[in-house]
Amino acid sequence: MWSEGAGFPDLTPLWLTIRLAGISVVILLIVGTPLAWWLAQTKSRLKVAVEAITALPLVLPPTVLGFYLLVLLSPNSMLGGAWRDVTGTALTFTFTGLVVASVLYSLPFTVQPLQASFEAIGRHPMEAAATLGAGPTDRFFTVATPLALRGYLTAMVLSFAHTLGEFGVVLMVGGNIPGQTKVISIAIYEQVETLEYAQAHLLSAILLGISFVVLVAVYAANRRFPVHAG
Amino acid sequence: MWSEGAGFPDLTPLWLTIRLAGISVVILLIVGTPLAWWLAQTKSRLKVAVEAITALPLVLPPTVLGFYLLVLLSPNSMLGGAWRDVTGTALTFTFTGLVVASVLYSLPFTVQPLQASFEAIGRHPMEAAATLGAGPTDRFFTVATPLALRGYLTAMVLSFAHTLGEFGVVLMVGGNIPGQTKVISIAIYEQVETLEYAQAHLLSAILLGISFVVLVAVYAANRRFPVHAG
Amino acid sequence: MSGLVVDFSLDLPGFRLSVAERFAPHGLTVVFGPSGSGKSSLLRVIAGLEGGAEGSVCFNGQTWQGPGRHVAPHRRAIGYVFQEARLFAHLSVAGNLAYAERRARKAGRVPDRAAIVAALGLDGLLTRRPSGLSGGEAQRVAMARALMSAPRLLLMDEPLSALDDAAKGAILPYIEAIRDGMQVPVIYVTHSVSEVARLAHHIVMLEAGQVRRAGPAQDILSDPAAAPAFGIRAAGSVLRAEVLAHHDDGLSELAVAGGRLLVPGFAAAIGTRVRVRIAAQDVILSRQRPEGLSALNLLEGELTDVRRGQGPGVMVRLRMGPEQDVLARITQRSARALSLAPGQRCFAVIKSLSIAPLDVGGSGSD
Amino acid sequence: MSGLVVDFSLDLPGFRLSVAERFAPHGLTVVFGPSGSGKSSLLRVIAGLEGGAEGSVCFNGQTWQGPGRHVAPHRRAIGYVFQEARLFAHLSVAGNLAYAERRARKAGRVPDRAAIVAALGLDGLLTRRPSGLSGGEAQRVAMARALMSAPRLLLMDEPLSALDDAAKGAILPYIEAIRDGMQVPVIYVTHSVSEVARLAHHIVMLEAGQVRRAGPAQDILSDPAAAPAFGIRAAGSVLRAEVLAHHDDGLSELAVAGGRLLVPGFAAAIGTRVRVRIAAQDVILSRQRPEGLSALNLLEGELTDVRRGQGPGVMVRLRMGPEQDVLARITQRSARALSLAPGQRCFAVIKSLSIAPLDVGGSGSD
Amino acid sequence: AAARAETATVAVATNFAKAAEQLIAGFEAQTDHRITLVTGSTGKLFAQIIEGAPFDAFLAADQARPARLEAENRAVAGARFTYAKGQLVLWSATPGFIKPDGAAALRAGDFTHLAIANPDLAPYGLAAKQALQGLDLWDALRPKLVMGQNIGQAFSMVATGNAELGLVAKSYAVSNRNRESGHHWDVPEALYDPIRQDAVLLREANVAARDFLAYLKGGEARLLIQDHGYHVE
Ligand SMILES: Nc1ncnc2c1ncn2[C@@H]1O[C@H](COP(=O)(O)OP(=O)(O)OP(=O)(O)O)[C@@H](O)[C@H]1O
Ligand SMILES: Nc1ncnc2c1ncn2[C@@H]1O[C@H](COP(=O)(O)OP(=O)(O)OP(=O)(O)O)[C@@H](O)[C@H]1O
Ligand SMILES: [Mg+2]
Ligand SMILES: [Mg+2]
Repeated sequence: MWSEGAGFPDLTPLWLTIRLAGISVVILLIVGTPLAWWLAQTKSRLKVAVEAITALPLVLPPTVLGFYLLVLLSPNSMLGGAWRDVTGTALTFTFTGLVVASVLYSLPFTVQPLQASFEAIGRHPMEAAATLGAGPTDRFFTVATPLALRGYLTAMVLSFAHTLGEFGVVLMVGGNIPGQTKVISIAIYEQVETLEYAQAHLLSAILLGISFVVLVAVYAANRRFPVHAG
Repeated sequence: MWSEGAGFPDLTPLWLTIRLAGISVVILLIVGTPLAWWLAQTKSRLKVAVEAITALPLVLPPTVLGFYLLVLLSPNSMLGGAWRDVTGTALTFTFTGLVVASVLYSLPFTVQPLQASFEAIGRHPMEAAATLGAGPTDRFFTVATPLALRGYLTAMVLSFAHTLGEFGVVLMVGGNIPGQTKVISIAIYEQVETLEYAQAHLLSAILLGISFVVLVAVYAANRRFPVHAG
Repeated sequence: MSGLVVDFSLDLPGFRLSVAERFAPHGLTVVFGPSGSGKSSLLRVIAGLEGGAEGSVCFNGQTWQGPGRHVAPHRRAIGYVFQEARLFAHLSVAGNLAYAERRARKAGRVPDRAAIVAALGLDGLLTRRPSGLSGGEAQRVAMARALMSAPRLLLMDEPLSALDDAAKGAILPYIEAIRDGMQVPVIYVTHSVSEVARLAHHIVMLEAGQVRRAGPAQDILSDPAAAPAFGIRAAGSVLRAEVLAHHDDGLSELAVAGGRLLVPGFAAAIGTRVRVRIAAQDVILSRQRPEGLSALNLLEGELTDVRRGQGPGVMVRLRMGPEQDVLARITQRSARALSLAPGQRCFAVIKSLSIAPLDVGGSGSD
Repeated sequence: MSGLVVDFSLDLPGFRLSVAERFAPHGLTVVFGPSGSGKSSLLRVIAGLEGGAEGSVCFNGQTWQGPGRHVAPHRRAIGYVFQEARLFAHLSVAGNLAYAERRARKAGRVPDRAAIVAALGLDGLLTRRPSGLSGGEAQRVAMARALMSAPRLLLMDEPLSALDDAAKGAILPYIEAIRDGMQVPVIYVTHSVSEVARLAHHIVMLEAGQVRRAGPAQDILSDPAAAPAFGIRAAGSVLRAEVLAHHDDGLSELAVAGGRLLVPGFAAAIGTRVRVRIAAQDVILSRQRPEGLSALNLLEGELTDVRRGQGPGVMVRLRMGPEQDVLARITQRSARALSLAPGQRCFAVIKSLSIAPLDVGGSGSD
Repeated sequence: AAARAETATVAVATNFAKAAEQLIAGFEAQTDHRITLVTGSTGKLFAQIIEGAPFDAFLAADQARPARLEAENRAVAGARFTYAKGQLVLWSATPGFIKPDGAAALRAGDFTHLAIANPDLAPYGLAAKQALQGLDLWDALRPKLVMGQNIGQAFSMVATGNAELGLVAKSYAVSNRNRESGHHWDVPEALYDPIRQDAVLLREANVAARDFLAYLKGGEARLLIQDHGYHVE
């Protein structure tokens, strides 16, 4: 069964995936950072509930979450309708929709490690920065962020890898449209489903290879510029 | 489409899922802790590669990973064959196989947060414990573990939730056998696919509700017994 | 309304700090008190780091904290040397200093980097990471960093505790220069009596969260009643003096009420007004003028009171002139043997070398 | 082979520590040296915390480190007070103490919890979290924790640096009791000259990673050549003495070579042999017996040498008996005025109160 | 090819994806139209169409969902037709495992797992269930059943050797790569309801889609469909 010759696979889904994962990670960091920071700082009673809600997208099977997102983002819905009115485009079956879905689905992988590492910093370095004249934004970027680098690393690796591999949500919301929403995970899935095993192995190998190289590079960089805990 | 009356759904998959997630998390902690600890301590050149490999299971689409696990764990394979010779049971289409698959798939969610929080402890508290007569195992459990509680929390929440929701791998490796390997995520998926939306909503709501309660309880406990960073 | 005026209370679990005090607008105020008395907490409130403090903090007419008002710490232009170094682990020593400098410059204040680095002996350390510093090195960097923010108010929490005397000797003149030259008020927590004696213009004594005494250093250090708080050995008096001459043999000559003093030489122009602290511990009393002693200084004054404390000592006060007293701590036995009584004329015998450079401070501005 | 014998070198980036030294098997050895000289690193090597150290460390005949051998820190039965408190953040104060106690008991060593808690004044703090402790409180807890492991060797890195004199006064007797009573050798890093003077049996002076001097405290403190390293004010001599009487007026009388000394009273049975330190700073010289002074102590001896240092002072040595010297630090001007020269008989005038209780130590065992 | 060239997106049930690829190639060779192929499970595609997916035609794996789309006016009325009839085979990856009579192999029970598609989800799963019931083996074999969510997954379970046998679509068993390996037995059609796979036109205005559906009914297409293991009407 492993013997079939395979033409070189179409790599469009790969580039699409990398774009999706890249954009998602950037948005996740932008959205997740303030949320994680708030969670790490707040003494509000809401905190526990928000923490729990942040983890909930994980609990639903991806396809099911995808189904609910499909309903939620559809132009027939309030949200999707409003989006269409404003931008003129739909959220479902578009790349934008994929990004929205990925972000929602991977949010816990960004927020949780960030929050943990923000909490680990404690208030001492931030107080020191404040007495040196650094305002909240300033010290967030110049003290909290570098000290939480390990958390950012974890967050990025988990969300990037998860976005690469995730396909249930994306399949549902994106509709598997070649060149637009057909990401590599769907492509491999499809090949396995249609018994194109050789093609599937090849694409998987490419995906794993690229991921491995990226991950090694990221970890090696982290190793070179560590923050000494003591 | 929301109108179909729904009998109260069969909850067997739910209990099965909770058992699976529970057992997986326990095994993940047992397996992930020494791995994370080693990664946090080692200066070996292998570290970067192991870190990258640990994250790789995430990159493959679950169904595809499931497919490869099916190949890997099959009684015809070396691993699955050896397992069958030793235990007399197969790894595929059994609950044991599901656990193996879940553990492999969720490993990054356990290892990464644990490693990050072990690294954040630094060597000072461990040195202090050593001078007080605590050997490596002793101080690991009495100093490193409590100081890394936040990391354990993140690891447990992410892996538990992920095991609840994950179904691509489980489906392939488990074979969807009611009462044995048919977990709730598969059940909900089935209902969505067969347009049993009302049932799907109900099961999803139950799953979300239970998860929310569990998560709130976990976070609230964490809040009550925090470790002050400073 | 210049200077720092605080009037607040702060409740921590099991501890209440309540301070209403006007700090002098310039010069250095030492906050002194036993461990756990609230010294660090006081600095934290002044810096705006204790959200729970109720009351007011005003600095140079600006309300930093008051009803419905709380100026954020980073807008207070303070320099804070924390009790622990609190260096930024992700920056080198130079990076830590630059962090402060950049923000000071943005706010229009310009620190003298070269002078600070030199005063704190950091030249060899600039490229180091905080994790590779010794305890004393880290403390020096922390102090340099606070100075690099060119603050308008300097809060220092035991900044020299991890340093040896030689390092202290190198750093103290720099702190004195700030105290005297830059018109930056300094609030300085220390347990070291010699630092109190050398640096303090003002002293605030805390005990269990309350101010027990506060006032000019001169008054408090020469008040026998306050002595036990510092440890009896810190008691002493501060005399106003004027530099008369610098001699070849390394001594400087000062005019004080009641006579002249030879002290170890120090740099100050003839005519400069300075303060000299004389530890009660170091004074020997004599009813007649003693001869043939190695001690060079002899001041004559009128004995005003003899006060018993606990233990074998008594504290004797000689008046040299208006508000110019010398305290002597001697044994009861000696007091009896010399039949000391108020109203007598007495000589205070003081070794030149016991007035070590540490105790020769600038005149301050009050 | 009892006691601690080290012979190692340790390379840190930009710093090399190289020590070959035999530490006395009992008593307290003070490690003294400027900031960054390698004191903490030395303790870390002894504790087994510096993997990079090459050489040997032996304690009481056991090889802790040697070729192919490295006994893990937790098997060395040491107590280590780190320069920073390093309390366990997840445990209360009581939990921190119990952590040490449990492991000590398992190893068959039994600490005296009540005595330690009392000596360090921790009664009110036991339920606190480390994050709610003041700097001095944390330091006391750290010290208590190290003592709770009932160590066979105690390493203390500036354990009292964050404490006021009153707290030191409460804790020092306890350290002395350990030093003298429990036969636990103590290696003690400090910058405080008064701690050196009070506690040290032995002194190891480090400079830039090298031992510059090492030996009995008595020799080093009375050696004029060593004085500058401590700061000139620490120079002094240690006399062997015997308690003769305790007087009603709070003074104790001691017999020393060259006469008798009245010192502030302290508790010790008549006949006990003690050591008394006399700071060179506190001694006035006189060619003839002076009269009518408040100072009660007059020791007569033979002037053996006059030694110029830098600055305006000279160090004069009076020999009272074999190996019993008194050092006096006076000005050159006085030395000239008194025409001091070796061979003369001289009187040392010493105020009783300048021999403060701090400087009256136990006799030690050497 | 007088008609104006257009593009259409056609959603196809996964089991028919291979055949659809070749059909599209054939179609595109004859016209200037361009067809984009989207595959997925029938249930998923249905939900997406309900939520406004930009599909112009839908080739389902069953009849129910196209009918429902038609009933809900989401599909062009009257354009629905059966483009293929699936066939069920018993298949094993091990040559010779299935004796000439597959029913006998099933009865012998000389295997630990029999893979089928989920009867609740996949038409082939339902057919497999009916066939087993027809053979009176359903209850006996239930403990040995493992289920994929669709026929592809069921097939994978057999292909990887985890299940010795599977009741799968003939289209899978006869696909190019499986002709030589494995061995299959055609389940008698009497044992299960016909697996009619219906196609519907979703957007009347799309000429390309309409033409493609018309092409499916043509002789060339029918041959190709048959070649993939389906019957045609
Ligand atoms: N990890 C390291 N990397 C580089 N240099 C180091 C490292 N650790 C210590 N040093 C250097 O080694 C020297 C000795 O340090 P050590 O901590 O032993 O000094 P110390 O005598 O205890 O000083 P202090 O009194 O200031 O605590 C210092 O110059 C310090 O900067
Ligand atoms: N977060 C807290 N929770 C409970 N008590 C606290 C907290 N922070 C400080 N305290 C207590 O408040 C008191 C004052 O603390 P503070 O740090 O101001 O003392 P300090 O005078 O600086 O002492 P030290 O000289 O030992 O540093 C101490 O008794 C301390 O235990
Ligand atoms: Mg403090
Ligand atoms: Mg040190």
